[in-house]
Order: sequence, then structure tokens, then C-alpha cells
Amino acid sequence: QDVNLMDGVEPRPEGNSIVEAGAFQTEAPWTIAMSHFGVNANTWTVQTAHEAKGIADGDARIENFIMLDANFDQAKQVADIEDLIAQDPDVLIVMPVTPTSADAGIQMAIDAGIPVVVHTGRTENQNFTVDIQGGAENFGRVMGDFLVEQLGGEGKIWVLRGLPSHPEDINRYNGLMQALEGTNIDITQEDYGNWVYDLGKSLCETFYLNDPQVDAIWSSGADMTRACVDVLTEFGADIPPITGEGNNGFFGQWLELGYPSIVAEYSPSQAAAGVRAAVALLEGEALHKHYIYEPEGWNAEKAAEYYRDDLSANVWWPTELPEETLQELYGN
Amino acid sequence: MASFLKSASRIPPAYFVFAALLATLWLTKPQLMNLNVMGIFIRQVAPLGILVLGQMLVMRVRSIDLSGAGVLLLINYLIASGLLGDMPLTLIIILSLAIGCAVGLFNGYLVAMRRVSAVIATLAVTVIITGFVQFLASGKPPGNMPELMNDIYKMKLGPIPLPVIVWTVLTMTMAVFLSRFVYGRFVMAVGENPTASHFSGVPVERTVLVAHVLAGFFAGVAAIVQSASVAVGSLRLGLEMPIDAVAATILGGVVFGRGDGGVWGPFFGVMCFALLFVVMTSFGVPEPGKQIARGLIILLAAVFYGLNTRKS
Amino acid sequence: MLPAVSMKGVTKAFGSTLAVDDVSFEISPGRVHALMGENGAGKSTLMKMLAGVHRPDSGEIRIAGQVVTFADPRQALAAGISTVFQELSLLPNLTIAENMFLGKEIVGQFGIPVRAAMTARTSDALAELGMTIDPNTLVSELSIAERQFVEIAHGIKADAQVFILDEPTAALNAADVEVLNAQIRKLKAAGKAIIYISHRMDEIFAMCDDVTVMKDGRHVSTQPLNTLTPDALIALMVGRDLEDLFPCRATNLGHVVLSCRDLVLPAGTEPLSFDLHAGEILGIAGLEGQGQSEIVRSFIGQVPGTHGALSVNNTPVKLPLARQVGVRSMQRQRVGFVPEDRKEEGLLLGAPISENIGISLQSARPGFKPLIRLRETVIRIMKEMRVKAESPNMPVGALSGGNQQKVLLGRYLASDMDILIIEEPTRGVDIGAKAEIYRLLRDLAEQGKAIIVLSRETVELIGLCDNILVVHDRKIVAKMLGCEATEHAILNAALKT
Amino acid sequence: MSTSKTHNLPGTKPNRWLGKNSRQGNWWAALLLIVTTVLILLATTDDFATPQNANNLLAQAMPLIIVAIGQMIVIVLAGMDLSVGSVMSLTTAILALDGSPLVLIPLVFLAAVLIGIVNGVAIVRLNVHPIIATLSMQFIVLGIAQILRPVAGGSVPDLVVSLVTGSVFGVPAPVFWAIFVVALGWKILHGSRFGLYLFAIGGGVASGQDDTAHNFGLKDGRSIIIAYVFSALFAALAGTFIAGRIASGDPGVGSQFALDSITAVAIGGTQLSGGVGGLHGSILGAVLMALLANGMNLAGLSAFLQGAIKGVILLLVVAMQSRKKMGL
Ligand SMILES: Nc1ncnc2c1ncn2[C@@H]1O[C@H](COP(=O)(O)OP(=O)(O)OP(=O)(O)O)[C@@H](O)[C@H]1O
Ligand SMILES: Nc1ncnc2c1ncn2[C@@H]1O[C@H](COP(=O)(O)OP(=O)(O)OP(=O)(O)O)[C@@H](O)[C@H]1O
Ligand SMILES: [Mg+2]
Ligand SMILES: [Mg+2]
Repeated sequence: QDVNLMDGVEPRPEGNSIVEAGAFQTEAPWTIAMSHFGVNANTWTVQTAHEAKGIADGDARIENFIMLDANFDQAKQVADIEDLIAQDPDVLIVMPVTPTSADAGIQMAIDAGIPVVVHTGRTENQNFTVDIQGGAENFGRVMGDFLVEQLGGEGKIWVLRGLPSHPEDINRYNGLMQALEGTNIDITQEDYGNWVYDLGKSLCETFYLNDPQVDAIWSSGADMTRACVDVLTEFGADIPPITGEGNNGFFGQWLELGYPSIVAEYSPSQAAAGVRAAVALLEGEALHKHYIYEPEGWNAEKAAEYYRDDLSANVWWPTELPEETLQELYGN
Repeated sequence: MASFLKSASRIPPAYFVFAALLATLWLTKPQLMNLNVMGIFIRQVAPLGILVLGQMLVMRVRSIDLSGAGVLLLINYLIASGLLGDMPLTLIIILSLAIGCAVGLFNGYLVAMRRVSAVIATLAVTVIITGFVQFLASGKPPGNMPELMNDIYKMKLGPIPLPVIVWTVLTMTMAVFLSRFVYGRFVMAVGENPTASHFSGVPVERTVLVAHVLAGFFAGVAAIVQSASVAVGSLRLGLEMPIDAVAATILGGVVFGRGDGGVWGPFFGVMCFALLFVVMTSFGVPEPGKQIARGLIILLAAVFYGLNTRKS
Repeated sequence: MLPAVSMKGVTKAFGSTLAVDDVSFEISPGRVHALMGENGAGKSTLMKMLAGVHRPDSGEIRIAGQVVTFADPRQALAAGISTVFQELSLLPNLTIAENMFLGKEIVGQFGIPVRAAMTARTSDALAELGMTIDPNTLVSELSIAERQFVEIAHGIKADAQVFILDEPTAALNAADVEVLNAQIRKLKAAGKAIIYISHRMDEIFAMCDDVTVMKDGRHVSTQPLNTLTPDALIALMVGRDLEDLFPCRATNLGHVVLSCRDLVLPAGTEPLSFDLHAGEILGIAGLEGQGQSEIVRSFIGQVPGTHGALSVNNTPVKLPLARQVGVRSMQRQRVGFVPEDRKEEGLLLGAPISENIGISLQSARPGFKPLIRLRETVIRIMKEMRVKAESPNMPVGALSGGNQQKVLLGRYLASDMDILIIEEPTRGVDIGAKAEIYRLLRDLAEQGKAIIVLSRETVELIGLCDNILVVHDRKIVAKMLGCEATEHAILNAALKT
Repeated sequence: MSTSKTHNLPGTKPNRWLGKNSRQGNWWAALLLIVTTVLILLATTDDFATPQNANNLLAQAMPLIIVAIGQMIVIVLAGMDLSVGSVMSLTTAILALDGSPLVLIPLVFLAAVLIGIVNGVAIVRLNVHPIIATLSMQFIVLGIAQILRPVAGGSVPDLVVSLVTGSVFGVPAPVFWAIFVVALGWKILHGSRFGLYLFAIGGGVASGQDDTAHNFGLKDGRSIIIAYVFSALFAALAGTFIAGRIASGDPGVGSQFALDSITAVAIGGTQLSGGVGGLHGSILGAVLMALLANGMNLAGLSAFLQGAIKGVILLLVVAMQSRKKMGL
């Protein structure tokens, strides 16, 4: 009877509570407001915006879907949420920039009687109505476990991290640490590649030239993975086990070259799930307060099922975008 | 001897930092000290280096160009989004350079003819282009770069990667152009005193305009090299690149309206940025330490230079 | 009586240039002491040490018997030394009043400057110098002569015992000089010591009590002025007798090379016309601000809103020219314009002498052409102009004021123009060099070139020019032959009495 | 020979407020755009003219106004401070440390004074270009902020939070902040000898007469150092305001502010070459930028379009700002 927000999203088993049915039931038409942490950081963030908008546009009861882009600026997110509340929405969806950038806004909305859905990023203020959290530790651990298994618990690895000071990066890294605990795996080189291709590439070049000895590579995101594989290919080196994410370009490379890898799932459809949770609240359905999203890793077979060579490198899997939209946005 | 010492003291800070970083690597990571390895490291900063050629030029005529970020992003997006269809590479390159020049012309018109603040004008251009690209990207996110570009990027002449050669050749061309051609004197004169230049018959407005067009051109070249180095298009390049370009230029001894460092000062300014990255990464300096070390190194070099060139 | 200032064995070198070499100098209260010498003799440098701008390498300075060392001009000011520097040094973005009170503002409650009081007192100070200008005008809006006056007002209104005036009259005409003279007499009567530097002989003899002559950084002689004749003084300075200051005039003029027809200036009413012939030196005289430089500047597009027709070597030029291209298009017609404000409009101070001389020749070519070799030209010009400098690579900013002027003129000499328009050809130039410049201009005219000269020194116009136009209120009110003109006649015409 | 002559300039009656030559710069372009934007918003949206939104707008504009005032103090003397953003970040990081606000707040301002002095001394005594000095400092201070607080979080003392979000007699706290910083800015820039010296020093640099102010007997070096201290102090003030608003420490919070504050100052008509500008211009510039963000949010403009529109408006201001001098 539970509302299905998205495949792989489940109520948190412990420390959870229930949002009473009907607590926020509202007559349509609705105004749904959303503060996005940054639409234009990379193609993954763009896709989240499309996923959210896709669901909202497909629901005739949502008259007004206002999405603001904080552009990774904490101060702007504070302002954005104020401006959203000023427009008196029926529900507020927040993708926080940092653990604290949305706290005051959440409180302000709750005080004004507006329910708040938080996803894709944690907040310190726990007074929101519902949250959906991708398990960053899980993400990092899925990757870490794979490497531990591949190496038989011993060896040298490189670590390509995301954005410095970014909570997602720190939590994924913590997941890796949990996986490495008790093994004899050494991190020989580690640095931040900001989850983007070009920095990831410079980093791998520097790592390789410094010390080409490496048994496996933990990469915190797919664009960096592809960059690193490109570097190793250019140097003519063997590709050791390396971790990746659900990106179409990376799938293509992986399936072609066939190196050992695993995909940690982190779907942009979490943004769709956020809208779904908002709609459920307005419909008056009962929800849990906390949802988690901790899927298992993907192997090459599963990647092959998803891979589409007729779409560009920048589709992120899994997605809920309809075929039509996929073709329009990513058709080659 | 005295004059030798005096001219030695005017060596731009970039050379000191470069020497110090090189020595550090030599002592601690001798395995990195070969042409093949260094070539790769230097290749990483080739786009910045090419951008600096333009930045240095506009700074010499007392202007500044922050629009490089926009040009890079736009060209990178156009190539990767497939909006250009199956255009041949030469056409893509010509189009990119044309875009760079057009943006430069627009900047130059605003700065030289309309006399608006160069910082604001070029910043606004970047903001507009970035917004425009992001708008386009909402309908058509960028995809793959043509593989041919990637292959060209990886080419080498002997141990030296092609982008490094392009950068060096452009730098040499600029060095000759500025020191042996009339336009170079115009640049010097305008930087020294625009009013007096005007009365001396220097076409001040045109000089500044051309400087901006050239800066746009170099941004176009930088954009091509930068695009060739990646496999996917980007949506966000940020203003770090133009700001780094300003910093490298000043580190190279060129400041607004004055240029002790010639063309090679800023060249080595960029090399410093390359080595700084290598040194930090190979020592595994943690992020805060990296920031602090980067700041301290630049500051100390500038202080050393500043003390030497201080008026008596 | 204790001297107000005494400098003993003072030496100052810039690199390998010994600017001041073991000079001793003394001045008593209530005296006006002239400091004379050729360009680059070290006068300004000596005074800058007294004013706290430079610190001497050796030697000592005493003020009222006390040995002093100044770390900066502030301390010199506090010790009672007020200076009017040779190179204009007002801040263009401040108003006259703000410049006047800079560093010693009148502040009221909470430290807020009291604008009204400063405005009023500035107004008074300016009025004493015969100026009725609004003290809240930004200095950037002033003409060069007005700036000079503000600077003088700033210097002489200071609460000081010693006043240094380093070529205060270089940008002033005779009437203005008289105003200054009255002020100096007042200071003298109040028992102040005044050091006066000028290259104009008549001023020296009219105002000063004593004279010290310097040459090549060294002290030559100090004596009361009444023991000297002008010729004797010149001989001391130059080290030789100067024959005629002015060369002979032209015997016959050629065809018309430049004709100005029906020129109407923005604020003018009547159109004005005149012709310039090959071989002619034409002077334009008039009181301050009557439109002399507006007339010539309209030829190079610097005065928007003018109308009229110009014909240069029979090529018609329609006025107004666009500001951005005026200078260049006239240079293409072989007309050179030498601006008066050499620091702002003339020289590239940080650039070497060679570049400053060569820039016009280079800029006559398109930017994408290679540079032409100018080494020989530069060396020839420096020799012809007798520029006192270590090498052509020296930055012009390090030259003495008069030598800077020579470099500026040299630029136009190098580019071999047919017509030269010169605002103030000898501003700040020593008497010897003046004679050289006059001869040079005359030589050019003999070669068939034509020259228009603007000058505040009426004597200069009379001695140098073949014809003189007198301007009043943007109209030509008189035209006279140089050989017939007198100071009196010109002044009468200029005043339109 | 006594002649009476007058030096009255025909048609150049000084105008210190308007015009290409005024020392205030072209501040009216920003004003014009503010008025236009407000009129458009009044006509097209319902939510703009509410007291709630006025509060929001003030609070949103405040940090930028504060930093811009500090930034302007150094820009007037032909300098620039790229380290203000990092100082803001550091401020929030310090305020989110464990400790009494009575220790933390003075610590914040002590740090700012120190940073300002280092900037100033590097520029004045060690002859380092302002962009390089403050850019280096930006990295160094950011590094320190990251050490103190690697990830956003922690909690800021309640005192600071209520100083920003509270109200007195129904008047929200940001109003008092506004009055305070504007008064302080006015006093420093336009109501003191120090302020005039800033303009004098900057005007000297802009006209290539670097020594002129010094020759007037001004303590130019000391004034410049103090100016950088002020700039850092204003940044700390802005950081405190933001810390109160997000109630936590965050090493990334200031990253946009260096460029944004320079933009605001320049939009306000201040010339980056020094010597020309007015406090009101910088405030108008900062308000315009905040108003644009707020207005575009309320007008429901697509997140995908906001960037381009902001740029176009920037360019509009710029097009209206043609000046006498070319350059920065
Ligand atoms: N800052 C400086 N750097 C280098 N050389 C200088 C500097 N100032 C003056 N000199 C040199 O010192 C010498 C004396 O210059 P100074 O300005 O004292 O001459 P002056 O007698 O005032 O000449 P003028 O009549 O032309 O003003 C000149 O050779 C000049 O080039
Ligand atoms: N381009 C201009 N636009 C407006 N006013 C101007 C312009 N040029 C000059 N003026 C004003 O016109 C008046 C006459 O100026 P001009 O400099 O031609 O007189 P002048 O007698 O030659 O003065 P000087 O002896 O100082 O050269 C001055 O008050 C000046 O401020
Ligand atoms: Mg002198
Ligand atoms: Mg004049």
C-alpha cells in the first residue's frame, strides 16, 4: 500500500515516522515550488531538472511548477527559498546546496504551513515533511567492496574524488573507507577531480606519470572514470579495475573495452521522485518521513541492457524520461 | 655590472617560481624530469597559455578580458552538441575562430569606442554567453566531441605534444609581432599614456579594438584546444580560467599598461600554474593545504619581485 | 642674521648621473633668491631635496640653524618649506578647494570636513591672484594656465617660512606674471625667504635680489643680482656669450600652404580666416583663455562643434574632423601638432627617448607593417636638439623639464612635417636652448616649411614670428608684422582697448 | 602693467553629481535600471510589492551591499580586493566554532584586521600588485576556512542569528544593518579626511601621477593599508550577516562575492582605474543585482533563461556608462 516514489527508493527501516494521510491534502490546481541546487553544473544535474519537470508537466493538476536554480551558491539558495515561499506554493521541494543552506528556508516554510520535501542532499534541519536520500555511503561502499573483491584485499589504489568540501563527496569517500577497513589496500594517490572530465584527466595523467604502479582505481563519478580510462589508453597501459557510474558514454567505453568495472547507481530520477512525493502529500496520501535510495551495483550485463548507442554520451541511467524526450535531448 | 643586476631584478616573478618548482621536482621526483613527462604536464595548461596571450595584450593597453570563459564554453558546447551537424574539422575551426574574433570585436567596440568599463563589459559578455549556452543546453545537452579532434590533441612531434607546439609557436609569433611590428609600438604607447599616444598620431581606439579582437581570436584557439582535450562537452567552465590568466600575466611581469615581462614572462606564469598542480598532486597535499601553498607561493614570488623593483 | 635655509655640500646621484654635485646654497629671510642654470643643471633636484622629495646622498641641510633630514614632503612642509613643483602636480579628480586644502583640511564636528569654509577661503586666495573661478571646479576641467595658478595659490598660501617656486610662470603670460610678482613682494615684505626658478630673464631681474647659478650639477656662483647684467648672467649659465637670441626673419614668403576659412568656434560668433605661407612663422597672441588653442586644436579635431573649411596644400579639409582621427589625418597631410601639456598630451614618460622621438614616424605606418630602423635618426635628432641624456634608452620621465621639451620637439623634427603647429615651443626651456630652438624653427622655415606658434611670451612671438595674429574672445582682432609688433601694441589689441 | 582678467569657464559650470566628468561616476544608469525593473515587477507580479518581499529583498541585498562598500573603499584608490569572499567564508567558519559569541565575534574582526593588514602591507611596503596580493590572500584564507570547517555545518551562536533575523519594535534587523553600514560607509568615504585622501591617492594613480598625493604630504601608504583593513572588516561584517542567515559555517559561502562586489561597484559608476565613484553608486549597484535575482525569481523566469537575462541587463548598464576615459 506504500506509495512507490521510484524503483529502489524505500522507507528507511529505522528511526522513521509516518506523515498522516490527509495532513497536507489540498484541492488541485496546485503550485509546486522547487529549489534546485544547481541545474547547470553538468549533464547529470541538467537531467535532474528535466526529470522533475517531466513529471510536473505530465500532471494536469499541477498548474504551476516553479523551479529556481541556486547555481551552487548557498546565499542564492537562501534567497531562492524566500522568493519561492513569497509566492505561496502548496509544497516546497528542496535539493540543498550544502547541509545548511536550506535550513532557514525549511523552517520558514514549515512555519508557514507549507510541507517540504528534501532530496539529493542532506540538511541539518530535520523538520522537513519528507526526505529521499540517495545513500552516498552506500554508493562509495558498493564501489569499494567491488575493488576489495577484485584485489583480494591487497594492493595499491588511486582515489579520484569529487568536489572538495562537498558533502556528497565526503560521504561517498566514507563509504569507501568502510569498505577498505581491515584490508591491506593502500591509497597511493588521491585528489579532487570535481567530477568533471578535464580535471579527472589531468589528475590521472599526473598520477600515472608520478607512479604508474596501480592495482585499481576508485573514481567517485563517471565522467572522471571515462577520462581516466582515456588517459591510461593513451599511455598504452592496462586498465585496472575501476569504478563508474550510470553514464551512457561510460557504458559505451566499458562495453567496448571490457575492463573490470562496476556501476554505482545514482539516478537523476530522484528529482522525479521528489515531485511524486510532493504530489502524494497534496493528494493526502500517507508517506513515511524518510526514504532511502541504496541500490546495488551494476555489472556489465545490466549496463548492456541500458546502453543506447543511438543516444549521446550524456544520458544518465536509469531514467524515467520518456523515449520521445530522450530522442529530443540526446538523439545523435 | 650594476646595470646587469638592475635588469636581473626586473625579472618577472614567474621565472623565480618556475625555477623553484622545477628544482623541487628535480630533487624529489627525478623520474618526472624528462621531456615526455613534462610535455604531458605542459599540455594540460596549453589552453590557459593561449588564453594568456590575449589577456596579456589587452592588459598592456590597460584593458582586461573576462569573456574568455564565455568563448570557451560556447565553442565547446557548439562542437559537442552536434548542432554543427557533420561539419568538417576545418570548418569547425574556422567557425570557432570567427566566433572568438566576433566576441573580441564586440568587446573592443564597447571598450574602445563606447568607453565602457572593460571589466563589466567583458564580464557581461561571459554572463550572457553562459546563460545562452545553458538555455540551449536545456533543449540539447552537449554530447561527444568528434574523435578526430581528440586524436589530433594526442599527436606529438618527437616528445612534444602538438598543443604545446601550437602554444609555443603562437607565443613566438606574438613576441615577434609585438617587438618588430608597428602595432607593438602602438600597444606600448597606449599602455604608457593613451592621451599622449593620441597626440602622437597613434590610432588609440583602433589599437585597443584590435587588441580585443586578437584576445578573442586567442580565446577561440584556446577553446579548440580545450575542446579537443575532452571527450564530452561542458556546461560550466567558470571564470577561473580568465582570472588565472590575469594572475599568470601579472606573475609574468605585465600589469595594466606596463609590461616588463615581454611575452615570455606570462608564458612562464602559465608554466608555473602547470608545475604547481603537478607538485601539489604528486605530494598529495590536502585541499586546504593546497590553497594555502598556492597563495603563499604566488605571494612570496610577487613580494620578492616587488622588493627588487621598488622605487628607491 | 641666521639664514632661513642653508645647504652644505649636498650631492645627489641618479644611477650614474650626478644630478647635484657638492652644492652649497643659502638663503636669508626677506630675500628672493633666483636659481639659474641650463636645463638639467640640477636646479629642480636641489630643490626637491629641500622639499623632502629626494634624500641627499651626502651633505647637510639646515633650517634656521637646525640640521634636518626629511623622510617625505610632509616633514618638509611641517618644517616650514612650501613648494610649487615644476611639473604640474595637482590631483585632477579633486576640486580646486580640495587640492588647496589637501592634507590640512578644515574639519568640524565628528571629523567631517567643512566644505563651505574651505570653499570660501579658496575663493579668497584665488581672488588675490585675480581669479574668479568656482573653487568647486574639478581641476581636470581647468586649462593649463589655470592649473598653474591654482598650484601657485596652493604653494604661497601655505603657512611656511621658505617658499620654493620652480618655474611657476612657464605656463603664464606677462600679465599673469605681474600678478605673481605682486604676491612675491608681499611674501618678501612679510620676511619670508623665496627661491625662484625661471628661464625668463626679465622676471629674474624684476623680482629677485640674489642669484645662484648652477651648471652640470655644480655650483657656479652666487651674487646679488644688481652686480650683474643679463648678458653676464647668461654667460655664467651657458659658459659662453650668447649672440642674438633671435635669428633673422624671413625675407620673402612662399605660396599659401594652409588656409583657414570661416572658422567658427563653438563659443565664437564671427567666423575667422587666415593664411599660412611656406617659409612663414605665424604667431598667435592673446590673453589667457581667449581661444588661441581652440583655433589650432580645431584643426586636429579636438574641438567638437567647430565649423569651417581648411585647405592644406590645396587639399580641402572639412571641419570638424572626428576626434579619433584628427591628429592622424593631419599628419598624413604632413601637418604636425605639438601640444603644450607635455606630461599629459605629449610624452610617453615611461618610454625611452628613442621611442618618444620615433613614435610619429612609426605611427604613420599601418600596424601590421614591420618597424622601421630609427637609431640613426634618433641619435641625429638628439644631437641636433642637444638633449642632455645618458643614452637614447633612458626613459623620458627621468630627464629634466627642458630636455623633455626638446625630445617632444625632436619627435616632429624627425617626422619631417611641412607644417608645424606648436603650442608653447619653449615652455621650461633654458635661455641657451631657447636660442637653439628659435634657430631651429627658423631653419625649418627657410627650408620652406610653415610654422604656427602659440606662446604666452609676447617677446618670443615678436622676436620669432614673421606675422602675428592677436585673438580676443575667439576673434582675430589684429594682425601685425613681426618686425613692427611691440609688446604694447599686442597687449592693447589683446585687451581690445 | 596691471590687467584684470577672469578665468571663468564658459559652459563648464562644475557639476559634481552628474555628467561624464563628475567624481561620482555614472551612478544614474544603475538607478534608471532599478526604477525600470521595479516598475516592470509592479506591473507584472503580485508578490513583489508585499512587505514580506521587501524584507526578503533587503536581507538578500545586504551582504552584497556590505562587501561592495568595502570593495569600493579600495577600488577608489585604484586597488582591488579579491580576498573578500574568502574572508566572508572564514567569518562563517569562525562563528560556527564552539565557543562564546563574546570570543568568536571579536576573533572574526581580529582576523579581518590581520588579513587587511597583510594585504595592505604586501601592496604598499612590499610593492605587490593588488590583484596578486589579494588573490594570493584569497587562496590562503580559503585554505584556513577549510581547515576550520571542511564541510558546511556547525552552528552559529544564537546571538548572531537573532542579530540578523530578529526585529526590534517590528522593524526587521536588516534595516538597522542597512542604516549602520551606509552611515559607516558614508563616514569613511565622504565624511572624513581619510575618504578624501582615498580619492586623492586613487586620482593620482589613475592620472599616472603616483607620487602626487605623497608630495602633498599625505600618508598615502598608511591610508592604503587602512583601506584594505576596512575592506576586510566590511567583508567580515557581511560574513557575519550571512552566518546569521544560514545559521552555520560554510567554507564555500563567499566564493561568488569577490567578483560580484566588483561588479556591483562598477555598475554603480565607480571607475576601477581609481579616483572616481560614489557610495550611493555602489549601493545602487548591489541593490540592482539583488533586485534582478529577486525579480527574475518572482517573475517566474525559467532557471535556464535567468543567466542570459542577467547578462543582457549588465550590458545595458554598461552601454549607458560611456565615460571619458578608456580602460578598466
Ligand atoms: N628621477 C630621476 N631619475 C634619473 N635622473 C634624473 C631624475 N631626476 C632628474 N634627473 C637627472 O638629473 C639631472 C638634473 O635634473 P633637474 O631636473 O634637476 O634639472 P633642472 O636644472 O631642473 O633642469 P630644467 O631647467 O630643465 O628643469 C638631469 O640630468 C636629469 O636627467
Ligand atoms: N574642447 C573644448 N570643449 C569645451 N570647452 C573648451 C574646449 N577647449 C577649450 N575650451 C575652453 O575654452 C576656453 C578657451 O580655451 P583655450 O585653451 O583655447 O584658450 P587659450 O587662450 O589658448 O588658453 P591657453 O593660453 O591656456 O592655451 C577655455 O576656457 C577652455 O576651458
Ligand atoms: Mg627643473
Ligand atoms: Mg591654450
